[in-house]
Amino acid sequence: MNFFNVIRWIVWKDLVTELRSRETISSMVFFALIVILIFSFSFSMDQQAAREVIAGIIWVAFAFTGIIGLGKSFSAELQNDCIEALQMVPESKGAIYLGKVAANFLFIFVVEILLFPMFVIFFNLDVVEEISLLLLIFFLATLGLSAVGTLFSALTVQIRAREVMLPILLLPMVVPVMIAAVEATKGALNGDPLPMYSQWLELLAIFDVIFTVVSFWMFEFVMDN
Amino acid sequence: MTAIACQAISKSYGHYEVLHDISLTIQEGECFSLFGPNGAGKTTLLKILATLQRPSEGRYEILGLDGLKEKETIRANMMFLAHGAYLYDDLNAKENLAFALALRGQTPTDRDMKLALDRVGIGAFAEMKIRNYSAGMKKRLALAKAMLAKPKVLLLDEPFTALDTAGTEIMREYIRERLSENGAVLMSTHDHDKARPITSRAGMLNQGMLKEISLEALKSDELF
Amino acid sequence: MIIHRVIRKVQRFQGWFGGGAALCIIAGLYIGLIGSPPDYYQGEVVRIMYVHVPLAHTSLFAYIVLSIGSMWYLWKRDPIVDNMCHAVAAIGAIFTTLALATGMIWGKPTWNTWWTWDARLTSYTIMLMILIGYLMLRTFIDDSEKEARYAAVLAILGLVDLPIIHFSVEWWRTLHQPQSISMRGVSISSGILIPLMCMSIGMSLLFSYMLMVRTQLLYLDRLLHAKKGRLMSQFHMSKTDP
Amino acid sequence: MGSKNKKIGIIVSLALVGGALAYLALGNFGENLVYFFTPSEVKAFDSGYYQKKVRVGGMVVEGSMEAYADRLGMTFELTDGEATIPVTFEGIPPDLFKEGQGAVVEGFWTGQHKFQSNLIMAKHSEDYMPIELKRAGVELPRKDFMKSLIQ
Repeated sequence: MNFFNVIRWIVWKDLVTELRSRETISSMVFFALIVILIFSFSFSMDQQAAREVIAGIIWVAFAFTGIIGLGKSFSAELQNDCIEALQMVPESKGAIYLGKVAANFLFIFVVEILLFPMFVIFFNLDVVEEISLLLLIFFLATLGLSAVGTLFSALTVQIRAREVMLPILLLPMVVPVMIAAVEATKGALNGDPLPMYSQWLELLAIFDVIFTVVSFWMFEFVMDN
Repeated sequence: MTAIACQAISKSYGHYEVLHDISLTIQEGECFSLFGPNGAGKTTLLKILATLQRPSEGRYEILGLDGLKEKETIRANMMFLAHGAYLYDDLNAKENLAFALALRGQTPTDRDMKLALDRVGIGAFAEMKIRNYSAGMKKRLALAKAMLAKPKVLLLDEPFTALDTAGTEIMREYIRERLSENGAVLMSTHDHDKARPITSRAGMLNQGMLKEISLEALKSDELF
Repeated sequence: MIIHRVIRKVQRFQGWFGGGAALCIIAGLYIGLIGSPPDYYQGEVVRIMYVHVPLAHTSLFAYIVLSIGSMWYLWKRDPIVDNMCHAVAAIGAIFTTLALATGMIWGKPTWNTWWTWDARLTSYTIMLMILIGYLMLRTFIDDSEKEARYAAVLAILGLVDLPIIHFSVEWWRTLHQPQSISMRGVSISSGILIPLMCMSIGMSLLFSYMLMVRTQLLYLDRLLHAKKGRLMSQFHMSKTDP
Repeated sequence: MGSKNKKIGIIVSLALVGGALAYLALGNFGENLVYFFTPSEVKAFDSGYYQKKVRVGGMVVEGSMEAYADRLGMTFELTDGEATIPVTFEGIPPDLFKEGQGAVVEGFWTGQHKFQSNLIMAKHSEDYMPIELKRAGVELPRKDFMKSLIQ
């Protein structure tokens, strides 16, 4: 079926161009490293104090880094007006949406995996036991971020002041993701028993489902007149 | 059969009306050339017919399909060679062709792609990244894409810019081939010398208004 | 189209809405600030409620109107519905800001805090941010059809988001007191209820009046632009035509 | 997308969103997402909650308020009708903080089963009535505070 072919080709194209240019991931990683360094300069903390705020710091860094990647996702389509070719695809625009979400999710998730050891080193975290749980939290929250972010990336890239408008529109929408991700990460880093914060994971999953579906249908109106 | 029919199309951006009350009919096997000074609204009209923009007023049909409702079927049978070549800088020529056609639901074989690239004269650069291509080579690659797609309706925005004499001849030959297979072509250009040999009808777009002109008038330079 | 007929019918009574709003708000303010007794627990501070509660209700209503209008626009693509959405977003942003400000002034003497990230406060703040983003977005697009489409998408996403935000902060048991008038009955005595009702009706009428005037304004503005563009291009045409 | 595939898409979407919403509404996990805990819940806290900043809401027990003689602050008791916990508070309480009224306090539940707080927020109910009526003993149809505590 062509619908799934389009998804596959979009993911293939984004991965191949990224592997050849390495623009998105390298700029994301270096940006995030700077954010981490600035945070660790501005709070010189002992381990106990770090526990209270580290979850927030992690997600602020990941959200800003994610916005860089999401912005690049569609601004790359502006070269040679490629976005018009995507608009003229004789197929539901949802296929392009799903392909882009998959690629964006992959980029942001890879960057998070690369960066997390930096947090562990700079803030002296002890994470060995909770690592699989943390990965699950990262997975769910990143999915939510890219589900909404891909839609807004496609929307803002077609207007003026696009670099400013992407965070202005996106961040208020992902407030639930940020709250739930911070609370769950805090719980996992504290070593709390899972039932104390499992509802945040459930909330993340529910957000992912609802927003992927709604953005899937709304993408049609963003890419097509 | 009518390939393109638009009725009373208007388009405005904020204070400015770019297109005013455009009506135009193009039959299958016809090549309509659209002339006009810069900023006359040629590209806007093409983008509306390419289903990229919605007109502020009016409606249009392509191959008898409503342009506001049956966009997906129209797109499958139409190709728009725009000012931007729709190519990715980090992919090579073959990958660009494969990707663009896959989005249209077509899967050309490696041999087909090689043939098309040879035909437009860039077969030797098939494995080279587009980033290093010149503007004329990009235009030729876009033409190769259209050759593989074989659309019933072809929209061309300034098809001869950046092309050398040989490239212009390849482009014209391709347009003749589409016309002989009962396709319809609408192109915007300001180069009447290059366009005249293939034009069946012509129109002048000025300040958003369209006026049809005779082929004889094309030959005299008064209009331009 | 039916919406045009409805608008034309309702607009005949526009003056009644404005007059009614003025009457109700003047009466409500007089009874509320001078005529009504202080509350047994909060004392004089309770009078802020006469402004805060109607503002909060109206701004929530404004967002509901905005999201229904946005869905309608995406469905029917009727430009006047988009004018209505644009109008309601601007008015809604003003009402939401005022509701938050009066809420803070009420919160300090009663709760002992200007602000807390309680469910209702958080969702109202995000609602204001979405409305401001909505109004900003509209200024950055030249093509009015695209502007209407994108704005509608943003409003619908906000509609889905706001309940989840409300939920993700706290589900129940919040610092904010529950609604006084609900299915379970009325828990306000009549001396306080009368000015509150007066103000609520007045504020809703004021909102409707502002909405009508502003929708009309945006609609006429659009017609004017179209006319102007047409005249300009005809003028140029007559100059260049041999 | 053909109209048949579109139909499948709509059905799948509705099923997914419907399922998520149903889980949200019917699942009981909302119970844990509270702005404040009740005294009964605080009493049942295990050691995982010690030294964590939490908020507790309840009624201030009549006659339990005792101000410190030497410094700012006081002790009082907070109840939800079933359990009662002792609270120590340092600072200046709000004007509306009175015995027999609702309050939300922020602080730590210590291992010695005392609540240490440094922020009191007065919670008022959704009941409004003039002071004369209250003095005359008129009661509103429902009990004042508890209904806004447990909806």
